[in-house]
Amino acid sequence: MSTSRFDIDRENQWCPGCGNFGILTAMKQAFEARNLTPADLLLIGGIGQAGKTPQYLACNMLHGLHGRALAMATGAKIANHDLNVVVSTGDGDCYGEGGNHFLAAIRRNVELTVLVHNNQVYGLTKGQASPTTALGTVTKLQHQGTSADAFNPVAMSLAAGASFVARGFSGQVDQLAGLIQNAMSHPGFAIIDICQPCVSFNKINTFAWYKERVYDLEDAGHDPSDFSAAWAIAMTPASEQIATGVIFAKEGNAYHRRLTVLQHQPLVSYAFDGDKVHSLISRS
Amino acid sequence: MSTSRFDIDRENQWCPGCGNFGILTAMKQAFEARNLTPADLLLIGGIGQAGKTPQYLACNMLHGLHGRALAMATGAKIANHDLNVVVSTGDGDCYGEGGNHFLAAIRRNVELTVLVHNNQVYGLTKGQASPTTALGTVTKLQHQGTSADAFNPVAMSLAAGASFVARGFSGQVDQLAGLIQNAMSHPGFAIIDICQPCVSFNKINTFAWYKERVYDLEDAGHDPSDFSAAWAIAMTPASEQIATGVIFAKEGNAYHRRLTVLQHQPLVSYAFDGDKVHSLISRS
Amino acid sequence: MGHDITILIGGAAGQGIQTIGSLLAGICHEAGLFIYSYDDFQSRIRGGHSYHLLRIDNQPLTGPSLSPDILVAMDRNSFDLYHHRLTKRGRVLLNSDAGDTPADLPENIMLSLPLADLAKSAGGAITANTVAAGVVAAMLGTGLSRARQAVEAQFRSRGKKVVEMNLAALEKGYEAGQNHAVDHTLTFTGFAQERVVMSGARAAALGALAADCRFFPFYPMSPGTPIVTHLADMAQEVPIVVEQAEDEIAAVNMAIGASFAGVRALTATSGGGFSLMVEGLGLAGISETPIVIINAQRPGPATGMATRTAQADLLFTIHASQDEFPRFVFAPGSALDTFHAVKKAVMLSQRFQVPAIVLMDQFLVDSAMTGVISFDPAEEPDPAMETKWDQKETQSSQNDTYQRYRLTADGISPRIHPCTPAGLVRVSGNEHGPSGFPDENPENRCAMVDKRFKKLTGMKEQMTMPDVFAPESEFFLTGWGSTRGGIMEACQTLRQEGVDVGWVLFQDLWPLDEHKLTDLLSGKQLILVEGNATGQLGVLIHSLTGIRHYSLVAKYDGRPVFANYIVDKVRQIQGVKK
Amino acid sequence: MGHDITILIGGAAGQGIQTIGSLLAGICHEAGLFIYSYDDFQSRIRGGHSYHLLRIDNQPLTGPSLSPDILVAMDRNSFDLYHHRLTKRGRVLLNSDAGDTPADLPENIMLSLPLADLAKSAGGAITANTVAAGVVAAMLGTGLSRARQAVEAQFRSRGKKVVEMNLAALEKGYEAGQNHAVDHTLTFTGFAQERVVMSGARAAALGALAADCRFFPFYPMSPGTPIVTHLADMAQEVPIVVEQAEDEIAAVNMAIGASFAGVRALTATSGGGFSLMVEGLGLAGISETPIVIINAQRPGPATGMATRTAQADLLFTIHASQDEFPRFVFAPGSALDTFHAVKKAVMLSQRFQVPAIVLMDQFLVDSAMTGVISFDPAEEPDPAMETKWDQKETQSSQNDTYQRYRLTADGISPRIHPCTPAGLVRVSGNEHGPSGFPDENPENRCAMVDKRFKKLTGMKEQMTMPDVFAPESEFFLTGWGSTRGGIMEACQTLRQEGVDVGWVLFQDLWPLDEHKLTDLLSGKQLILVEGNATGQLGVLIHSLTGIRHYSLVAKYDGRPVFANYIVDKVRQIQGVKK
Ligand SMILES: Cc1ncc(C[n+]2csc(CCOP(=O)(O)OP(=O)(O)O)c2C)c(N)n1
Ligand SMILES: Cc1ncc(C[n+]2csc(CCOP(=O)(O)OP(=O)(O)O)c2C)c(N)n1
Ligand code: SF4
Ligand code: SF4
Ligand SMILES: [Mg+2]
Ligand SMILES: [Mg+2]
Repeated sequence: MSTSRFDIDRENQWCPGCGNFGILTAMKQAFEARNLTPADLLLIGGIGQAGKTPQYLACNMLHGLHGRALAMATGAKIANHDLNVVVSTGDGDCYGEGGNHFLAAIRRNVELTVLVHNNQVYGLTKGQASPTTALGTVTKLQHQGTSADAFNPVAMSLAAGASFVARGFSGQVDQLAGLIQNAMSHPGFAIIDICQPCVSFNKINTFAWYKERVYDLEDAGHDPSDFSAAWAIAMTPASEQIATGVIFAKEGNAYHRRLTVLQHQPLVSYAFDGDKVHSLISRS
Repeated sequence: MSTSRFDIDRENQWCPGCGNFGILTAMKQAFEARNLTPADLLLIGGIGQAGKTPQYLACNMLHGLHGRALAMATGAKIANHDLNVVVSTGDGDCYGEGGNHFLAAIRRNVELTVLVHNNQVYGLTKGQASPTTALGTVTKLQHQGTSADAFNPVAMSLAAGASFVARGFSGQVDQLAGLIQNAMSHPGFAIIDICQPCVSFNKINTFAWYKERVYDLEDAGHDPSDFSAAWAIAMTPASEQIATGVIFAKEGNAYHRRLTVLQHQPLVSYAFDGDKVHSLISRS
Repeated sequence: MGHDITILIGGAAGQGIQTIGSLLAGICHEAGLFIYSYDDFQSRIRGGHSYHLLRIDNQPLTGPSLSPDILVAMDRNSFDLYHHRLTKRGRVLLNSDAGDTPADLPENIMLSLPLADLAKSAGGAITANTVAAGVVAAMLGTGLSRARQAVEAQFRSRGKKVVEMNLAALEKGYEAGQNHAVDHTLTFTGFAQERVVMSGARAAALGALAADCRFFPFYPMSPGTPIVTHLADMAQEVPIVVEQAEDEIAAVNMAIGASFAGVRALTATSGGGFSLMVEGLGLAGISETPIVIINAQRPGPATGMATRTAQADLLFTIHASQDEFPRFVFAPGSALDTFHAVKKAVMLSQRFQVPAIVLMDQFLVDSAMTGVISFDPAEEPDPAMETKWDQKETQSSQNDTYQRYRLTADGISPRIHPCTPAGLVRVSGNEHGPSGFPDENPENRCAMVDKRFKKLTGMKEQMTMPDVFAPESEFFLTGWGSTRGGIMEACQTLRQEGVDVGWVLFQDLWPLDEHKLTDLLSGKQLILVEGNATGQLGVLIHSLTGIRHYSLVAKYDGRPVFANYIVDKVRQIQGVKK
Repeated sequence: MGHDITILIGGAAGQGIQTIGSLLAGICHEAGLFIYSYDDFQSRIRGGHSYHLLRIDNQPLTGPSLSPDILVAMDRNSFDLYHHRLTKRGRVLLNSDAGDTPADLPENIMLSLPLADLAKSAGGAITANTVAAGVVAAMLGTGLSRARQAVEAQFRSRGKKVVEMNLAALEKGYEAGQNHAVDHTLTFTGFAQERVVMSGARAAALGALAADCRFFPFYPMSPGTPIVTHLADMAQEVPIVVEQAEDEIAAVNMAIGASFAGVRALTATSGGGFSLMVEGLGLAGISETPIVIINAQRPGPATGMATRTAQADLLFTIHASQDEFPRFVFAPGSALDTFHAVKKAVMLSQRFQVPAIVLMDQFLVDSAMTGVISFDPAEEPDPAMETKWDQKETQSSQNDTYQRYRLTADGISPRIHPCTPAGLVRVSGNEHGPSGFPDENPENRCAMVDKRFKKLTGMKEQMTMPDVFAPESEFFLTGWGSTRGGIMEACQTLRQEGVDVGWVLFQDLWPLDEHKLTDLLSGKQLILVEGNATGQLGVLIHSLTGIRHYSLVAKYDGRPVFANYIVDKVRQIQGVKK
C-alpha cells in the first residue's frame, strides 16, 4: 500500500476485506490530488462503521450522534464556509435515522461532500436491515424478510433537487477518488452513494455481485447535465446494472451564496460590534 | 351548507375563508359516499391547523405530536389493519418535522389515506416558511427570503415508491371528495397533497393563484398507471400549471399483506396463548 | 391601593388588541411612565378570545394586575368576561361595531363607540386600533401631543400617509374619550432616555447578541418563537444567521457544529422541542461544546397547551440526557433579568465548555416592562478570555499533538479552531481520550468523567445564590424564574397585612453549592410558589439541603401566577396568619 | 474460596468465544450445575479483544467472577491479559494456531493446542470452538457422554452432518484435555427439568410475551438490540410483530398508536434512543396510553461507549419529558427478575394507563444465569381486568357520549377500543376535556392534572419496597438494578470478614411511598453501590426521605460492578472495618 500524508498510526477496527478500506484509500487519494493537507480538512462522521472513517486518517474530526452528521456539518459550514467539509456516513445513518436531515441538507444546497458508505445493512449493530436493503431480504433480525421497499438514494437525491449526485464503488478506487475530487469542487451539496460490500453481514451484495453489475457512466457517454437521463439511471433496478460515475450535476447557489451576510465573509470572521448591540438595546 | 352524519357541534377555530373548510367538506362527502359511519373511522391528526381537522367531525380521533402522525398511524394500523385510517397533516407536519416518517411510511406501503393540507406555510405558528415554500419567499420570519429549495411532495412521493399519489385543491371540493374515496379504496399507502390557501399567512399562493393554474388530469386524459407521465407532472413547476387528480397508482402489497402473521387476522384479534409462552420459557 | 392603572384590552384573535396595547405602551413610555404588559392568547389565528394587559405606574412595575381600571372590549364577549372585575374607578370602552351594546352599565362608566366607523372617517378602517388607543389616552389624560409623538414614532417607518391616517384616527379617539377620564394620581413626566420597554423575548435575543452569539438554528414552537422572531428582525443590522431547521434535532446539532467551528450558537424552543434536543444536549456535554438552549416552557406533557404558561421543566432540564455531565440552568425572573441571564449563560457556557439551558415561559416571553439595561459596548465578550481559546498552542498539525481534551487542573482544556495550522482538532461524542479519538479504556473513561466533573467547582462559584428579602421573617415565599415579580408584589401586600413573610428567589438554578444553599435556607420556613403541580424547586432544595418546605402554592392551570392569587393562597396556609 | 469455578474465554471478535461459552454452559446445564455467564466485547465485528466469563457451581450464582480457574486464550493477547489473574489451581488452554506459544508457564498448567488444526482433522476448521469446549469439559471432568448430549442438543437443528462433525471435534478436545484436570469439588448431578438458563435479554423478551405484548417497534441500539433479537426469533412461534422503525421517535409513536388501537406494545433501546423517545413518553403520559420502554443503559453521554455498561439514567428516566405525569420505573436485579419486572411493567402500565420504563444495562442484558421461572400459562393477562377495558360501556357512537377521560375516583377512566359500536374514542396529546377534545379552560386543566396524579396512590401500592438483608446491621450496601448479585456476594464476603453489613436493594424505583421508605431506611447507614459517578439512588433517597447516605462506591468505568471490587472499596471506607 502506498503511503500518504493522511495516514495515521491508529488501529483500524473494520473487518478484514471490508469495502470501507477502498473508500478510505480513495479519500486519501482525492485529498492528495486536491493538494490538501490534513489541516485543511474537516471530516464529519456519523455513527456506524462508515462513521468511524474520520478516525482513520489525519484531519480535523467531528464525530457525534447516529443520524445527525449532516445537521452538524450544516452548522459547521454556516459558521465557516471556508472549511472543506467531507461527511462520512452510512446508509442507516444518512437514509435511516438521518433521513430528515438528508432531505433538508439537499434543499439548502449546503456545500458539503457527502460520502454514503452504502453496504445495504446496519454493519456496526450486527446485520439488521438498512433502508437500502431490498424488500424481502432475510437478515439477522428480519427472519421473514424485510417489510419495506428499498430506499433509492439516487432517485431520492434527484427528486429532492440535489445539485450533484454520483455513485461510486469501493472496488473501483481510482474512479471513486476522481468522484470525490469532483464532489469537492462542486459548489453546493454533493452526494456520492458508494456501493460498499460488507463482508460480515451482507452475503448478497458482495464484491463479486457489484463487480458483475457496475459500469462506468463516462464510458457510456452519459451527460451529467441531462436530468432525464439521470432519472432513467436512478430508476434502473440495481439487480440489473449499476451505473457508477457522476449521474447528475447542475449549477446553483450554495447556501452561503443565498444569504447576504455570508456573501461578504464567513460568519466566524466578523468582528463583534458592541455598539450595534447597544443601539438595538436603546431602541427597545 | 348541507348537513352530514359526520357533523359535530363544536366551534371551529380556523380563520374564516381558510382552505381547510373545503377539505373538511370533501372529507365528509367522501365518507358518506363510502357509506361509512363515524364509528368506522379513525382520523389521526398531526399538530398544526391541518392537524386539528379530526376535531371537527364525528369520528374516532388520535391526535398526538407535531410531525409524528404517520408513525402513530402505522402503529394503529399494524395493531388492527381492519381500521379505516385517515391522516390529516400539514406540509410542515408531514414534510418538515415528520419527513423521516413520510419516507418510511411510503416504503412500508402502510394502508393509510394521508391528506396533506399543503398551504405552503406554517399556519398555526404564524407564518414561517414550510418545506413547500418556494425558495426566496419572504415570510413573517424569513425577511430576506427562504434559503432552501422547495420540497416537491409529488416528486418525493414517487421517488420514494408511493403506490398512490394524487393532488387535490381545497377549492374543488367534489373532485377532492372523489380523490379521497379513491385513496381510501387503494390497498396501500395513498397520499393526497392538497393545495390549500391560507388566507392569513400566504399572500402568494391564494385561492385565485391556484384557481388560475389548476387543471384536471382526468380531463387531460392522464393515465395514472404511467409512471413516466406521472414523473413529468411532478416535475412541472407549480408556477406554471398545477395538475389535480390521481397522478399515479400502482398495485402492490400493503404492509399487512407482507407479514405472515397479519395475513391470517389482525394482530389485535389473536387470542393470548399462555402455553406457547410457557414452552418458550422452558426451552431457555 | 397603589397609583398604578391597569388597562385590559380584550377581543378576538386578529382584532389587533396587541397593537392597541403597544400603542398605549408607547404613549405611556413617551410620558415617562413605567409599564408592564402581558399577552394572553389562544392557539388560533382568528376569532376566539384573547386579551392584553397593560399596567402603568410612576414607579417600576414587576408584574401585571388582573383588575382593570380601563376595560377595552373589542367585542361583546370581552365585556361579559371582564366587566365585573372593573375597579371602582373603572371605565369601559366597548367597540359597538358589531351592534349589540350591553345596557347594564351607566353611560358615564361605559363608552360605546363604533371604532371601525370612526376609523373609516379618519381615513381607513384599519386604524380602528389607533382610535381605541386615542380613547384610552384621553381617559388617562396623557395629553394629545404626547400621544401624537408616540403614534408618529410607531408608524414612521411605514411612510407619511400611514402616519397621517393614524394621527387622524388618534385624534378622533382622543376627542371621543375626553369626557371619560379615569380618576388617578399618576403624573406624566417626560420621556426618560435611558429607559427601555423590554419584553422577555426581545431581552433574550439581545442578551444573546450581547454575548456575541451569531448563529440561531431553530424550529418554530410557541412560546419560544418570539425570541427568534426578534433575532430575525435584527438580522438586518447585525451579522447573524437565523436558520429554520427541519426539526429540533437538527437545530441542536447545527448549533453544536457551528460552535465547534468557532461561532457561538443558541437555539430557542419549548418543552416538546427541548425533548427532541435531549440527545444533542448530551453530545454537547460529552464533546464539551458550548451551546445555549432556551426552553420557553408551556404546559405539557406533549403538545399540552401551546400558548399557555408553566414552570414544570426544572427537574427534567437538570437531569435531561443519558448519563451525567455538568450543565448550567438559569431561570431569569423578569424581562430585564433575561437579558443578563442569557448573556451569562452564553459566557459561562463558553468559559466552561458546557451546555447551558435558560428556562423561560410564555408569561416571561410575552411580558414587557420598563427599565434600564446596562451594557457596556466596549466590554467585548473576548473569546480568548471567555473560552480559553488558545491562540498560543504551538503544536503544529504536522506533528498532530494538539489535544482537545487535555487533562487540566480545572477540567477545562484549551480550545482551538478546527482547520488552522495550530493543530488538528478532534471532537467526539463517543468517550474519547485526550486526543479526541474514541477510547474505551476503563482508566481513560474514569479520567474523562472526572475531568468533566472537575468543572463543577468553578461553575458553582459563578452561580448567584437566591436573593433573600426580609431575612428576619418567619416565612419565605420561595420561587424561581418568572414568578419573581408576582411573589415580590404579593410579599409586599402580605407584609402590609401584618404577615411575617419575606422571599427567597432563585434565578441561577444549577449547579448550586449545597453548603452555601443550606446555610442560606436553614431555619427558614419556605412557602413554595411554583407554576407546576409537584413543587419541583422544593424537590431540588430538599435533595440538595435536606430542608423540606413548609407549604406549596402550586399553580398549574396554564395561566400566570398573579400576585393576588399568591396573596389569597398564602392567607389560607395554616400558621401564616396570626 | 467457594466450590465455584470460573472459566474465562478470551479472543478477538469473530473468533466465536461466545460459542465456546454457550457450549460449555450447555454441558454444565446438562450436568445439573448452576451457571452465570457474562459477555464483554467491543463495538466492532472482527478483531480487537473480547471475553466471555462462565462461572459454575452446585448452588445458584448471582454474579460472575473475574478470577479464572480455567483460562481459554484464543489468542496470545488474551493470555497476556489474564494469565496473572489465574487462581492457584488455574489451568490455561492456549490456541496455538497463530504459532507463538508463551514460555513462561509450566506445561502442567498450560496446554497449547492448535485448535483449528485439530478441528480440521475432526472434519472442519469451523468446529475449533467445539474442540475448545471439549478440552475444557475434560479439564472439568464432566464426562464425555454428558458433553456429547449437550453438543447434540446444541446442533440438532442444523442437521446430522453438523452434529457428527461437532461430536468428533468435541472428542478430539476432550481427549487432549484429559490430563489437565482442574482441582475442584463440584459434583455433577443430572439435568434439572425445571431450571432454565436465562439471559437478561431473553428474560425481557419472555416477560413481554407473558404479559401479552404483541407489537415491538424498535430501532437497533446496543445493548437494547439483543432483547428484540430474541423477540424476532420467537416471532416464528407467537403472533407478534417486530418492526424495525426508521428511528426511535417512530418506534415510540408506533407503540402509542398500536396501544391506542388495543395491542400492547413495548420498545427497547439504550439511553440515546430513549432520549429521542422522551417527547413520545410525554404523549403516552398525557394521552394515558400504556406503553413500556426498556432502556438498556450504557455509558454516555451521547454515543458514549456502545458495548459497555452503566447505571446512570435513573434520574433522567424519572424526570424525562416536559411537565409532569405519573410513570413507572423498574430496574430488575437479575436475569430471572427481569422476566417478572417486564411482565409487571406491562401489566401495571395497562392497569394504570401510564407509561412504564424498565431500566436494564449491558451487564444485565448480556448476563445469563440458571434458575427457575414460575409462570402459570392459565393465568391469562386478562385485558378486562388489567386495563379496565370497559366492554359494557353502553354509550353508542350515535350518541357520542363515551368519555375517554372520564373523571373517576382513582383517576383511571374506562377504556374502549376505537371503531366499535360502543362509542367514539378521542385521544389527544393536547390538554383535553373528559371527551378527549382539546380544552384549555383553566379549571379543566387542573382537573386533568389532578386526575392523572390521582393514580399515584394506587401505583405506589403496587410497588415493592426494597429488599433488606440483615436488618440489624450497622451498614447497608445499597443499590438498584443489576448490581444486585454483586452486592449480595460482596456482603457475604464482608460479613465473613466480620464487617457488620447487610444490604438494601431496589428493583421498583418509581413512584415510591416516601413514608414507607423513610420507615424502612431511617437509622440505617447506607453505603451506596452504583454504576454512575454521582450516586443517583442516593439523590433519590435523599429527596424522598431526607436521609443522606454514609458513603458512595461509584463505578463509572463502563465495566460491571464485580463483587470483589465492592469488597475492596467497602473495606477502605472509614468506620466500616473495626
Ligand atoms: C440514537 C441512536 N440510535 C441507534 C444507535 C445504534 N447504531 C449505531 S450505528 C447504527 C447503524 C449503523 O448502520 P449504518 O449507518 O448503515 O452504518 P454501517 O455500520 O453499516 O457502516 C445504529 C443503529 C445509536 N448509536 N444511536
Ligand atoms: C416538537 C414540536 N415542535 C414544534 C411545534 C410547534 N408547531 C405546531 S404546529 C407547527 C407547524 C404547523 O405547520 P403545518 O404542519 O404546515 O400546519 P398548518 O398549521 O400550516 O396547517 C409547529 C412548528 C410543536 N407543537 N411540537
Ligand atoms: S461489519 Fe461490514 S461494514 Fe462493518 S467493518 Fe465489517 S465488513 Fe465492514
Ligand atoms: S392561519 Fe391559515 S391555515 Fe391556519 S386557519 Fe388561518 S387561514 Fe387556515
Ligand atoms: Mg450500512
Ligand atoms: Mg402548513
